[in-house]
Amino acid sequence: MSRLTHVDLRVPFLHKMLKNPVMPASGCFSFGEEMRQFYDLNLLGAIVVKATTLDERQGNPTPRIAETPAGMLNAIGLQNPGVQAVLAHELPRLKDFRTLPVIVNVAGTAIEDYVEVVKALNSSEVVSMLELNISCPNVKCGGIQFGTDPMMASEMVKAIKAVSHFPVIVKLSPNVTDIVSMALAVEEAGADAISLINTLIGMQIDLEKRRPLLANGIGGLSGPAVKPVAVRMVYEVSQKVHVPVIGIGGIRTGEDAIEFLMAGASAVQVGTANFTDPYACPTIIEQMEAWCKEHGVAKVEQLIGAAWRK
Amino acid sequence: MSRLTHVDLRVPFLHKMLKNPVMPASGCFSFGEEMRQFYDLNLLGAIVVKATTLDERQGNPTPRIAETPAGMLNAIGLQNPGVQAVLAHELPRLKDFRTLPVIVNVAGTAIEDYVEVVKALNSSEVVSMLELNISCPNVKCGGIQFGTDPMMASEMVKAIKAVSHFPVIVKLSPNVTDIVSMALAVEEAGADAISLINTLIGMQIDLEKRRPLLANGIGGLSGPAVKPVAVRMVYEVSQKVHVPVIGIGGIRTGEDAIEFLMAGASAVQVGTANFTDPYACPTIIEQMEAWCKEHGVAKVEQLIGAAWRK
Amino acid sequence: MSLVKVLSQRPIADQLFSITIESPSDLRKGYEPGQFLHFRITDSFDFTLRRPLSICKVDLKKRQITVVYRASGEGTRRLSRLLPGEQVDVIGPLGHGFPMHDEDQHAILIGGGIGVPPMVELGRQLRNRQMKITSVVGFASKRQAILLDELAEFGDVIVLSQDGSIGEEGLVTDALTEALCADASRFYACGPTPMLKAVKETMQIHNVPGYLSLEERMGCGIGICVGCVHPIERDQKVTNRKTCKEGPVFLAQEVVFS
Amino acid sequence: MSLVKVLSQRPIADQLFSITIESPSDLRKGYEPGQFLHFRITDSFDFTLRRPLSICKVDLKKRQITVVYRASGEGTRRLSRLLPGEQVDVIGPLGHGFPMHDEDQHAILIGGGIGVPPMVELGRQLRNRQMKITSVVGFASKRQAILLDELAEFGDVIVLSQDGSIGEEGLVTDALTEALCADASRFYACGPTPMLKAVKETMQIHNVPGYLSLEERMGCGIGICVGCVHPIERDQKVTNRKTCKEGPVFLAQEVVFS
Ligand SMILES: Cc1cc2nc3c(=O)[nH]c(=O)nc-3n(C[C@H](O)[C@H](O)[C@H](O)COP(=O)(O)OP(=O)(O)OC[C@H]3O[C@@H](n4cnc5c(N)ncnc54)[C@H](O)[C@@H]3O)c2cc1C
Ligand SMILES: Cc1cc2nc3c(=O)[nH]c(=O)nc-3n(C[C@H](O)[C@H](O)[C@H](O)COP(=O)(O)OP(=O)(O)OC[C@H]3O[C@@H](n4cnc5c(N)ncnc54)[C@H](O)[C@@H]3O)c2cc1C
Ligand SMILES: Cc1cc2nc3c(=O)[nH]c(=O)nc-3n(C[C@H](O)[C@H](O)[C@H](O)COP(=O)(O)O)c2cc1C
Ligand SMILES: Cc1cc2nc3c(=O)[nH]c(=O)nc-3n(C[C@H](O)[C@H](O)[C@H](O)COP(=O)(O)O)c2cc1C
Ligand code: FES
Ligand code: FES
Repeated sequence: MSRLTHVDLRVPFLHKMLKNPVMPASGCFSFGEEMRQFYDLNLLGAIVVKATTLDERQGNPTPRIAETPAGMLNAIGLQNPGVQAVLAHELPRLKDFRTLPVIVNVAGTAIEDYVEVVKALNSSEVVSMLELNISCPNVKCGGIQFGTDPMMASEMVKAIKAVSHFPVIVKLSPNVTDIVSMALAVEEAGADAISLINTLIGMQIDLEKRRPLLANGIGGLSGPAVKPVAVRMVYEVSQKVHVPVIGIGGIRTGEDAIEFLMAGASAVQVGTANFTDPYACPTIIEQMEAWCKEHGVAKVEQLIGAAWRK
Repeated sequence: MSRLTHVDLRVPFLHKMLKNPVMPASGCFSFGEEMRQFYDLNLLGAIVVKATTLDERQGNPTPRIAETPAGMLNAIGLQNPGVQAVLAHELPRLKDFRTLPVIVNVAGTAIEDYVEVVKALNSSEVVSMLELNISCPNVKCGGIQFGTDPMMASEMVKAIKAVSHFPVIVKLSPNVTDIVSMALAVEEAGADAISLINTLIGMQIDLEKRRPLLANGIGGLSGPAVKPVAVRMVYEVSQKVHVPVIGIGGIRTGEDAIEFLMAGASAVQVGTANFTDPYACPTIIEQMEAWCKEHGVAKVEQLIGAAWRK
Repeated sequence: MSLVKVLSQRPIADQLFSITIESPSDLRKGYEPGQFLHFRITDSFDFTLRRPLSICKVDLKKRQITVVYRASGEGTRRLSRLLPGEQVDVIGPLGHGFPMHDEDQHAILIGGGIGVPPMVELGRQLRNRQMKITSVVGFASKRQAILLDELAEFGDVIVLSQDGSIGEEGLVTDALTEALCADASRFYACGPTPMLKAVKETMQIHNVPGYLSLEERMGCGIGICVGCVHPIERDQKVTNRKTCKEGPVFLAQEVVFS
Repeated sequence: MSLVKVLSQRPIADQLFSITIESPSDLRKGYEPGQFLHFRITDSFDFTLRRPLSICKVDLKKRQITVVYRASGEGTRRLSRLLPGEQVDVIGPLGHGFPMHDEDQHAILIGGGIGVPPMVELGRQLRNRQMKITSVVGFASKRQAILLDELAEFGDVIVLSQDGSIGEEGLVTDALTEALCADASRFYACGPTPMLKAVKETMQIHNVPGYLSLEERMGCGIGICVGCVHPIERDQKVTNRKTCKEGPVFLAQEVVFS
């Protein structure tokens, strides 16, 4: 194969053309302010901000973080300043990045909360898509329920689609028996895209204290450890639904990102790797480009679903 | 805390006293013949042999094995010589290990297969317990179904309990929305113990070939990567059921084993670590003993459930 | 990636190491004592998270930073095997360090165990401001005692140990007497959480204002994960604030302990 | 754990390394050319599985084994950074190697790429049995050519390369001519699966019996995981047999290719 000198990294996604398929995962980028010190955010394919709820939340007690083999656990518990503060203080700062879609991750406890958040966001000129977080394992009541029951997920998505001015991406939980049913349910309910996976539910015990290390007990497992589970789910779901799928879970290198594209993802999100290395996203983009050059792939879009069983 | 000079590693398990809580996990020890070259099997708490089906099975095509971050994928597909060959050739060789409970892992496709295998094993003088594998992700029809539906699991367990001369341990799949419901269902159906977890379903893509690396497509994820998921499930299940729980998933050191005991496991199984190091089981036993000495734990049994929320 | 070179590394006490590296950023743009560096241990899957370690000494001219740490777990043990000439991925200095007040006359530096290192750079900067400095440092035992000579350059050093093997037997709070505090205009403390809580209470009684450097488990270290928060009270409202970005140093009176 | 010392390691061609280690077991109890060692790369979580590498040379007196390998992926690349004096966890020799037949007159050793190394120890042992030896070895290009001098000690060496940069341009099967085979009583082959398949077919035509050393991904390497199987036909029945324990060497006529 001849080495290429130029690679087209663009991918179409919900009527937009993304510069490249790489975006940060929600909760691993805050609202972008801190990352600006490390690189030009215009390098990204899109921006995805932290879960936003109706009211301010203080989250869980600490410790909230633990390291695990090839991964980590977190139990942040959706700490965020609430949608009004996000609209007033956080989103306006992203105006400089006009060329990038800004995706707001929406969370809550009951359907009504979610609906209120979406209504509030409708007024924003910065937002271009929503990502519905029905899969956060770290809030006790509600939240995860929607993510594990196809009927409830469907109800939620319908309610949001009825009010949202923006396309709605639904982020699914991997902690289910049948991920394809969940995906089909939310697609049927009107989801414009599906992102998966959120974290697996895990726990670590502090041997000295003889109790769970995280104050919250359980937490969400992320990082390279979960990549095989995520790739499998993307592979299965992307062949069954007609909407685009965003692949998430353990991406740390350009090759990891390409693995997700081949599995059927139209774009990818990078979470935990931002903690390991704040330069993770731009590095992954460079590595994808290098891989494509070496392998004679002129357009990265050609790789989407390349590994599907035909 | 004073350093102890002697630690009692014994744990009671289904009317037996195990020398220590460490046994190999099914499929990661074959029938014991190979491991005898590495250490004296009498060091173990119990022996657990490979999944045995009614008829001989050739399993899946290769590649069957892939390495993942802190883990591995396998898609063996239950290759085994069938129960008659196991009775005739494999089990008799374990007669030398009279002091150890020998646990046979039973697998199949339909309930009738399982029942036939159990009836055949009833005649064995070597076997002392059965482990019902209703959770293998690598056989296409049946198998996994029983492991993900509480009603079917219950039906299966009842059918086996009706014929088995041995206590029945039921091994659960982690690929479910609600592990506690599964556990309660099999306990209610008569399971004498519960072991968890079997492998998570995962996939790896071969970037050069642009298709799933394993010939079978999907495979079972095991190794340290899955430990947080396993610990969480053991912690949740052991507090809800009244039967003992065997903890499995990513155990590589004595501290890992102790983590599972604290989470509520009465014993542990070691799988993938046997591949990383054939001496894994005896090393883990030594490390557990050393840890107990250092921490003033006179009886390892005292650690079971130490991390439960009281 | 931001790789810098390891210049030297040596053990200085039981399981305690001092490592000097090229500074990962231009220190002339400013840095504060109490800020920390965030070390990526290796690029192996073994270490998903970086390890935060406080600045202990800075050599502005040579653009070198020294960090002193205890090899307690897997990450720091691995770090202690780095050799001079090897490269290590470090970001920082990060966070907000100890504010210094030119009007102060006498500052008490309080360090417990691996909370002692940041006191060295702080002491040096306060000394440059002609302040009187008393250091009160506590260790588990003599074998863990570190940086005493360095602190002695700035003023009196009161040493305590839990087993009495060095200095007085006791905790740092035992040395925070009314006599000592009567003369003090500010305190700075870094150490384990129970120590910080006790110090805060003691100094409240003696009516000395000061700062605590908090230790929370960190995800990112740069303010994006919201993992490292501590409850902080401002204007009668308690909010969970990021210790990596708004801290690790906070006004003692603002820090809420449970 | 079974740790042995690395005695030497050096690059011998593009991305190809030769490493000599203390033998992990007493070789005087017997070993066979074609057996392999199973290397644990490091105790990091990065490497759950060991890496199988064939015995290339044995020094019985010094109890040393040399292995020649290509640093192709993460594991072998990491292995190539081991320095003399460091320790490495190795088990083996494992599996069944190449059976030797005293009645043979002339053996053809066929190696492709990293299938060449086991031919060296095999050649040495066959030469000790006074056999005539012809080696036929193929490489992608000259930069990957290895062990030619070693093989030349045992007899003629026919070299091929895919790009013609060394020896003849072509594949090993191009050199397995009727003329060569007419004189041969046995062949031994190791290399990538497509090569083995082609060799089997060619030698069947020329009616020379022989052995193939198979390469499958391994879990345990010791016969417990059933990960490494290959379909083998015996008594008209095809069964998946463990290449790590019953192989990696099988009678060519028994090996089923899809
Ligand atoms: C702002 C700040 C400054 C620090 N400065 C120093 C210093 O100058 N010298 C020094 O010796 N130590 C310092 N520490 C503590 C140091 O970060 C931990 O000892 C270290 O992270 C432990 O890593 P490990 O790999 O050895 O332990 P492991 O137990 O393997 O670590 C597992 C995880 O827990 C975290 N963790 C474990 N213990 C602590 C702890 N005490 N505090 C925070 N996170 C922890 C680790 O960072 C890692 O994410 C500081 C901590 C903070 C928050
Ligand atoms: C019996 C036997 C003997 C061998 N002898 C030699 C030898 O003498 N010299 C030599 O250079 N190579 C030899 N190989 C191939 C060698 O084992 C692989 O190149 C090596 O395992 C690749 O590891 P990696 O970490 O570099 O690659 P990675 O791609 O990182 O490995 C990932 C996983 O795939 C497995 N894997 C990848 N490629 C292969 C392969 N070609 N064969 C088997 N498993 C593979 C690895 O073992 C590991 O489990 C032999 C293989 C077998 C089965
Ligand atoms: C610290 C942390 C916070 C997270 N917060 C959110 C969140 O607010 N909303 C959300 O949908 N997902 C959240 N996630 C999940 C990630 O977006 C992502 O789905 C998951 O971590 C898997 O990807 P990774 O392995 O690349 O981290 C969070 C993950 C981490 C580690
Ligand atoms: C190669 C391989 C084969 C396995 N075969 C079986 C099996 O036959 N029956 C079974 O119940 N579990 C089987 N398992 C699952 C293990 O017993 C264990 O539940 C799982 O691997 C998690 O433990 P670990 O992380 O310690 O490996 C197998 C696992 C592996 C890796
Ligand atoms: S460590 Fe991530 S916000 Fe502080
Ligand atoms: S590699 Fe495990 S049986 Fe061969």
